Amino acid sequence: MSTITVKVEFGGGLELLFGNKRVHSISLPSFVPADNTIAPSSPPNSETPLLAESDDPPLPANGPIPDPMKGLGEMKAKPLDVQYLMHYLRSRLLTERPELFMDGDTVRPGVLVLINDTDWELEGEGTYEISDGDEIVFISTLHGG
Amino acid sequence: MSTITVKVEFGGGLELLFGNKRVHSISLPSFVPADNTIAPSSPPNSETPLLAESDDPPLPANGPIPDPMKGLGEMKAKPLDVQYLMHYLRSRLLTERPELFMDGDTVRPGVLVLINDTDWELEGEGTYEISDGDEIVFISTLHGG
Amino acid sequence: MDPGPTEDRLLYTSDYLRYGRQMILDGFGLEGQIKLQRSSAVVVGAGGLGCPALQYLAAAGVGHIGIIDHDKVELSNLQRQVLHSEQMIGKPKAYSAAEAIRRINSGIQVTTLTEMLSPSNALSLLQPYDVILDCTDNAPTRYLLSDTAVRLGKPLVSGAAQKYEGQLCIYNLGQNGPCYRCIFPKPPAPQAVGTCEETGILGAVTGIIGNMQALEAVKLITGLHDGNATLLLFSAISSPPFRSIKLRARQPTCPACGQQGPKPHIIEGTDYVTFCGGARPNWLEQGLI
Amino acid sequence: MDPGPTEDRLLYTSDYLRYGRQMILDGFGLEGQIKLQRSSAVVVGAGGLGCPALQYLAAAGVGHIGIIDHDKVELSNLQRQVLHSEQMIGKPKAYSAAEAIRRINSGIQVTTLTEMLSPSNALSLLQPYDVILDCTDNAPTRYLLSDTAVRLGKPLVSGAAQKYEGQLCIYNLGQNGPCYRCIFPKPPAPQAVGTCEETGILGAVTGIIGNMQALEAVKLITGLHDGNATLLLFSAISSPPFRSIKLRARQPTCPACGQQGPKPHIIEGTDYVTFCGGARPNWLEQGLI
Ligand SMILES: [Zn+2]
Ligand SMILES: [Zn+2]
Repeated sequence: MSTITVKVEFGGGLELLFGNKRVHSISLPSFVPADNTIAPSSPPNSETPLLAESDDPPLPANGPIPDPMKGLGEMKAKPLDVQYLMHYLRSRLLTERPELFMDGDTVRPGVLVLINDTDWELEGEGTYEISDGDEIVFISTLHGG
Repeated sequence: MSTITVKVEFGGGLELLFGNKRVHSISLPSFVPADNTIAPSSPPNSETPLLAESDDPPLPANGPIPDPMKGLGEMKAKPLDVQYLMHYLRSRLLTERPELFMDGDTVRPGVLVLINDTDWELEGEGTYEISDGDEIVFISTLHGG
Repeated sequence: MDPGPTEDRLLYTSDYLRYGRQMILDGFGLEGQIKLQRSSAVVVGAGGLGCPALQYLAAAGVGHIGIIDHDKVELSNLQRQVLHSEQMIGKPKAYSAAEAIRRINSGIQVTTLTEMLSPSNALSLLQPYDVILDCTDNAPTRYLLSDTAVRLGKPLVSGAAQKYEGQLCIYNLGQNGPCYRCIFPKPPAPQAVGTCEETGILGAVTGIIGNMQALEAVKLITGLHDGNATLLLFSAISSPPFRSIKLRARQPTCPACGQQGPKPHIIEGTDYVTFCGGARPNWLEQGLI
Repeated sequence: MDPGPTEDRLLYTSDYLRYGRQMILDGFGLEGQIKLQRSSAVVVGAGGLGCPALQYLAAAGVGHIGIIDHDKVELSNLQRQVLHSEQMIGKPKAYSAAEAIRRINSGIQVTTLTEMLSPSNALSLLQPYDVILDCTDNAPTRYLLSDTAVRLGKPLVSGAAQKYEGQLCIYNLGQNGPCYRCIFPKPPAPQAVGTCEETGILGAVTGIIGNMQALEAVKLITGLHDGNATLLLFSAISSPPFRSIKLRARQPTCPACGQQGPKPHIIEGTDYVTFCGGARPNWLEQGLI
């Protein structure tokens, strides 16, 4: 099971929800549960690779190539996408007021998602499949002047 | 013989020496003469790949792998570097006042070279070996206010 | 004494001297200066963003400048609102700003409006201008300005700043540029939105964004703009400080600018404060409801 | 009437009101405001870059601001030098700029100098200030300022603008930041150098760079700067408009800041105009030789 590392940046005040840290480097497995279930981990809010550590049974020394979703039950898998990333950020990195980050399955109104400096609407929004080295920015629109 | 494509940008007034065009895409062979000889081409100032078109004799259908420098005489070859690029730009793209671009074997005083948004001094200056997709900027320092 | 307009019947001899430094630029020229002189721009909000924007619009020679602001100058403004002065505390910002830019350039026409922009007056107040600059400080007015710019078919040069950060975008640009609602169809909840008063603002951040707004307006008027709608993000304490974002095109489903045309009465029929989640204490204070 | 300094013995009650918007920022606070109040900055050149820089330094509350300029206000300046006004044409720029920023903030000390900066006075004129802003318009003065900043051990916030482009860099930053000579050891030939007069300048470009200079100075003073020397390139008509460049470290071989220390008498012994290739007609006019 391979790992994808993505640079995540928060701006426009959203960084306050994530420990007042703007830039995060996140490692996630390349295949994840299709229903965006986030496996529990300890310690919470860690930025170490997820790799389904706590749930994976030991692999047999010989045998078929293990299912990347093994240990995640009967769920369907999907390639790592922005929607999963959002759920992961909310479950693992967010430190306060989750309603200011997400609203249902997407970002709350007033937040723009940028994928490699492009509006996510041009990249398929939540369905965008993340590649290693991608840079995803979550930015809140500003109103002040 | 493979080809390397490099994005070249001019700024700070240097673009005036290159047809008032700021951004150029240049294709060059991955191995070039060590003495920076620029093979003649027609038409001059073209931005098409150099590939030693006019000088290369036809290759034998069977035989040893051709020397990438074949047709360039007894000269030594080197990987494409920034110094060769500068000579190439001066010979092929520059349209006026070459003394405002180069001074001997390097850029004239007051010009800064940037390799992928880094001062070329940190990258080996002229000896930096160019990779496909690199972005090289030649910028003149400004004095106005 | 200036002998009056020269044979081009547009510029005075003194104008060649005043604007010469920009008229000799490639792609600008006499033509660009005449375009500026014949053009008009309205700056909504004479605060942190509006002040620098107004300075550079006036200095560049935009022929007619409108200033809309119903606030009065306060001491807490002077940390960033550089057209106002201690002597002007208590005076309407629109007058203070107008006086300041007339000192820079007496050759331009300046119109001041101290009315509060509202759904009932926005169309008529903004209609006379070629370019609209959003230098306001609250979400309801930003939606109102966007809807109005769409209805009037004018570009909206929008700036925003808060804390150490700034954002700049031209909405409703050309045939395909998105409007504010295309990007943000639903307004954020009021508790998600901070104001400069609550969250703070570094003065130079508003200066840089407001200055960029004037620059974009000058580029639009003179034809120097490339026509692409991009979002510029600025963070004064990040490295690199600037980031340019490629934005979506106009959204066919947008209620303001989509293919079906604007919803009937979208402006007159919208209570923008309610749309943005209802009154906030500071909006009350500012008289926005 | 203001009752006077509060128990911190530094700020007046009115200062909390005036600077409150920046004092509530993370990483700024009362401490940042006191640092600003106790600090001093000198702006060399009250022109296109100096005007916006001075505005935001004054508005932010830098306690002592020096303005050095030996020029007089001309009509051709008003297209971009936004502190000057038509009424000030013919007056020294340093006085005009000082009067303008005193209107914004009467609580700061402003010192004006109409002497021409030269190798014989640069050290003594610049010594009293914590930060030096290079807002000048010619190569010889840029080298002189760099050598002086190195000798005095002060950061030099350098801006430059021409046509549609601008550049910003802090030289001599901290222990390892390069000086201007580290980057450009040899000056360009005079014919390779244009001036705003000859090549033109768009006003908002100087505004953006000058504004950034004030911002960098405020960051240096308050400790918000990350300490890395980067070069910011700006082009008003390129996309993206900003580019941040990682610069070389201080050069051991640099005659000004290298390991052997500055060459003896590098400042007093250099004829900077000759060093930069001799007189140009416009330097003659400007009295630089
Ligand atoms: Zn729309
Ligand atoms: Zn040095």
